[in-house]
Amino acid sequence: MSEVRKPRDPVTGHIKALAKGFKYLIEPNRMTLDYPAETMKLPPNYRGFFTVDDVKCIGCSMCEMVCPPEAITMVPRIVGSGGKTLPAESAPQDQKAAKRTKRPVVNWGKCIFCYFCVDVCPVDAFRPTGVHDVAFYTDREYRPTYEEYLNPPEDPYKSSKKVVSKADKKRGVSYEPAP
Amino acid sequence: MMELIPLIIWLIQDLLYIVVFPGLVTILVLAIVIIWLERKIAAKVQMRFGPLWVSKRIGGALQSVADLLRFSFQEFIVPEKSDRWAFIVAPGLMFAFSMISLIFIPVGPYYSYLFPSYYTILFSVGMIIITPIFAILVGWSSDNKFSFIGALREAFLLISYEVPFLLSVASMIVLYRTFNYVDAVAYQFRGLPGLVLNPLAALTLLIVMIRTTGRFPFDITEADSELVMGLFTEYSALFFGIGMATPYVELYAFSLIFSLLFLGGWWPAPLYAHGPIMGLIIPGIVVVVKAFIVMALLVFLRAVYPRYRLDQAIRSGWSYVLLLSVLSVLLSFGEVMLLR
Amino acid sequence: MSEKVYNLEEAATLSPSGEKYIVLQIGPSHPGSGHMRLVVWLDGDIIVKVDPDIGFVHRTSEWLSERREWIKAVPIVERIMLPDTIHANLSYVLAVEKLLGIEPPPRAQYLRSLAAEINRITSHLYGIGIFGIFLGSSTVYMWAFGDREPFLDLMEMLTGARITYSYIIPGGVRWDMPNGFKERAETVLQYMERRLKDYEDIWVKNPVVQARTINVGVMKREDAISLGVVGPNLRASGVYYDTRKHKPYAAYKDLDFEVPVMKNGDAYDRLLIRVEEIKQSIRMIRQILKDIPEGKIIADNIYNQLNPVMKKVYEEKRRVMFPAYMIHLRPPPGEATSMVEAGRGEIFFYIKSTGDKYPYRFRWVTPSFRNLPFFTHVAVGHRLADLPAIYGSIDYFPPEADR
Amino acid sequence: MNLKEELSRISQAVEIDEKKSHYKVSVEDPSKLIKAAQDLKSLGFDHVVSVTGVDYPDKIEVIWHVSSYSVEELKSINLALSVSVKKPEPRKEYDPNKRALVLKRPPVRVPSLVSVWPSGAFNEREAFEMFGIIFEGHPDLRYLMLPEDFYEAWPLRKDFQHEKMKVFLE
Repeated sequence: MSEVRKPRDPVTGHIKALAKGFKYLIEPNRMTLDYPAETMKLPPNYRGFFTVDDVKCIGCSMCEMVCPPEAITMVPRIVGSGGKTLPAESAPQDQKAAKRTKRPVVNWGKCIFCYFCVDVCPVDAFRPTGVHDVAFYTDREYRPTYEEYLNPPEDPYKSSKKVVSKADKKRGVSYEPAP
Repeated sequence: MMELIPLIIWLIQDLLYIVVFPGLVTILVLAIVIIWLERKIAAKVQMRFGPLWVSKRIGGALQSVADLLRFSFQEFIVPEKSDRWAFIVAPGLMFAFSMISLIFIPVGPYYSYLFPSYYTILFSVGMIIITPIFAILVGWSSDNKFSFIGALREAFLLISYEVPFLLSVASMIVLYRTFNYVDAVAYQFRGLPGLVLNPLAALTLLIVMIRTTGRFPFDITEADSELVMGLFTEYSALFFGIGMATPYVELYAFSLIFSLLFLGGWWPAPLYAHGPIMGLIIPGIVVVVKAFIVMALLVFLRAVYPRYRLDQAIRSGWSYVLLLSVLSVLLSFGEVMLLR
Repeated sequence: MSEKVYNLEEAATLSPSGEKYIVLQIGPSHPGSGHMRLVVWLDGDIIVKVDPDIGFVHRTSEWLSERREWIKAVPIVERIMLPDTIHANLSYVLAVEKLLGIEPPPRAQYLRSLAAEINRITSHLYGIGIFGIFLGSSTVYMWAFGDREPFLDLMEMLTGARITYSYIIPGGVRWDMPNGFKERAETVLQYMERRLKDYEDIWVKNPVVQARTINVGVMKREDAISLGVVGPNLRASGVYYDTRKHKPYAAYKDLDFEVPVMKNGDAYDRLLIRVEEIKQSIRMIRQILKDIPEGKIIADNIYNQLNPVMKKVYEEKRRVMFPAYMIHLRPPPGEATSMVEAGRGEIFFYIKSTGDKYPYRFRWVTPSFRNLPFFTHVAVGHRLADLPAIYGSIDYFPPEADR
Repeated sequence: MNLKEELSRISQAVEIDEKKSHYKVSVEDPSKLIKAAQDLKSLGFDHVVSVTGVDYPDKIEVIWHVSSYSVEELKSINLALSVSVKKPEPRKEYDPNKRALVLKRPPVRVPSLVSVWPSGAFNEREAFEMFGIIFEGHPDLRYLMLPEDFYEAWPLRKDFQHEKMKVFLE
């Protein structure tokens, strides 16, 4: 390893360093995204916000059990027509006729996007939404109700130019318009 | 009435002299531009955009203005245990003296009637040398250990780089046989520029410039990974802004001196001319452009270098740089003997 | 080093108020400290004593993990070592696998090594970048952080996340290599090889860097052994020890790689060794991409527990879903240790199970914690300006040390 | 070198499971600990990886995990040196700050091995604050990570009550 350590003589060293800096000054290798003006279109497997398929879900509470930060709570629901669920409060007068079930709700303030819940679901009912960079402004927004959770937060940069990243031999990462 | 006209012209010219070249407006614009340029150059080398969103069409050039506005609306906090008056006055004095030095640096053949002097080189150099003393005062008055260490470092560096600075200027004084910038430029008009005549002195002055204005790799007094913000750790608001701007004013002054002493002054504009246009504006533009190139070169170093350690800087100040400056004086003497 | 050498015994007796010395509190909110405090006693410009005061980001990961199901510790340990999450994850899972007696299939082993080596490159780049900004070079800082980007993109492609991957689970890995990964990885590796030459010119062989780092913060071989430092810092001092070689795990038995060792043990060697390890990691990633065997990515006894829906997902998307077994892991009573060579050094796990649904004792030691003697022993006698050079060169990451 | 033989000379209780790379030497008597450590060091185990306690209902087990950088054969081995000490009975004491009787859980005492292995210094400080193990002979036994209000809380013991933490948990 001694050949790696061999010091370069100062004059060559200074000249080479300055030349390299100058090379990048005239031939910049820009890597950053012009962020809010251009945003990334997330790949399909990206672990961003996710929602649950109301019909597929069987209310087994596995996701609640596996959630490491304990962000998921199961809310009581009753099964309505076509497999869709209704709030438990809207149960008909005849309590026994209502088929009770449970549905998961994620507290976004606690969620760490590990996707354990997505993977533990025996019916594969969770699906990612392809949204990641959302800012919440109130504490209330972190804790959606089940109806809100079914429609997860929208992409705040919908209008900006969507790009995907691509590996580039010269620049490392380059961005091209999303298909 | 008619005899007042020349007086009015002189007044206009003096006003131009103070306000435009090399004066207040230019330094304000240049400071804004050079800070922007510094950030942009660094951003180019570092594979990013740099300041952009403040004024997107012109590449974020108004970012520095926005920063200035932000500084001016911040709260100014005087630490309880600081030396109150010194704390408030010192940054102002530091800024003022670096500005005063500009008055003695003519950028054209025009002699100001307010500051006519045969000894402009000496005056400008003297004023520039005073500024670090107020920097030490800034560090001392803050009652902060980091500022204090920054002040000590400033003092050490001040002493070790003053001598090479004075010697390199002295070598040019010897060479040009004048204490006056205009005559020095005239000398270069007759022959070669000072850069060719005495490259050693030019190199010394460049190094001293980097050191005095705190450019990399001599960014030692405000080494942020050791001393937070160095001298200006306790400052806030506009006073912090002044602290940030002073090195750029000094950089401008140094670059003007450099372009007058080494880069042929206002060549290729005519050497002697009269009137505000030919006598002040055109040569002024030429000199400022040359100075700007020097400044751009120095701010480019930020993108290449980390910083030296204090003892390394002092050691090279007392060895290599001092040797270079002594050699430059000898070279000047030699050339003077030879040319005679 | 100054001529006046202070020994530690003398330094330890100094009064904390320090009448004779300047006592600097570097941190916890200081650009050159990170989330910790270094109490530094200065005699003039010379450091007499350094007392690292850590724990500002102590996140009680041991306490939390002892009160949760086994699988839930995977994201917890990751959050402690953010630049280096795969290794924390891997190390914990290895210990659990030893307790459970599961052996992952070869393809999963290779994928683990692949993720670990990509993560090692990003971790070293992180270290080089922080070293850069500590010495004042914002260019290297930006470059290194920018050049992590292609690798993070690779990991994003593999795992769907950029930093906290949660990629490795007991029995295998969660996602298989997607289509187009090999081509993209090869492009990125070629880019990185070219960039390393740029780093050489502007940073490694820059005369200012050499002046700042050569013979600064020398950790002698004997000291490195007795103080128990780890990772690249240990190898820079001339000790040939790498967990990947000596306690092989994942696919490292099959991979052909060298362990770079330097002998001087100064800050410059510690910088060089990181550059060399990036080169070795590039070499290993090439081998893995070439030799990776086909097959399952999860152990059979876990695969057999998947229900038909999950098996269908596994066949279609090559994604492993968790059987209910994963929630209720109950390793048989016993204790297990595991060691993994992370970017900054060796992670150590000691886990004791009593057959319960929670770990009985969950103990782990991170490399940064074991590199603390650099502050107390090496920095003494240097100048104040050398402290960032030493700090940066050991690639110390405070949250990792605090756990 | 036959490791098993060498180790059994140090202590009677040696567990070795090479397949799981599990090596453990248990010392019965804390007073024999330093001798055992010195013997291990002369074998080539030259640095401490981790020092930790394990809290059992009646005792605390203190484990030093040691390994070797200098001996090639031992580099693959991670050896645990353990000693168990009985916990003193917790007793109620009057706390003037809380103006109430509080349960005091007295610390246990074991000899420090910093004199043998300097690399354990920070680890022993951590074990001290987390488990209440006083390492006798440690040159600088102070709290390392925990703030002052955790004084004598010994948070990693199983009987640790976390009244203060409830706020943070939910």
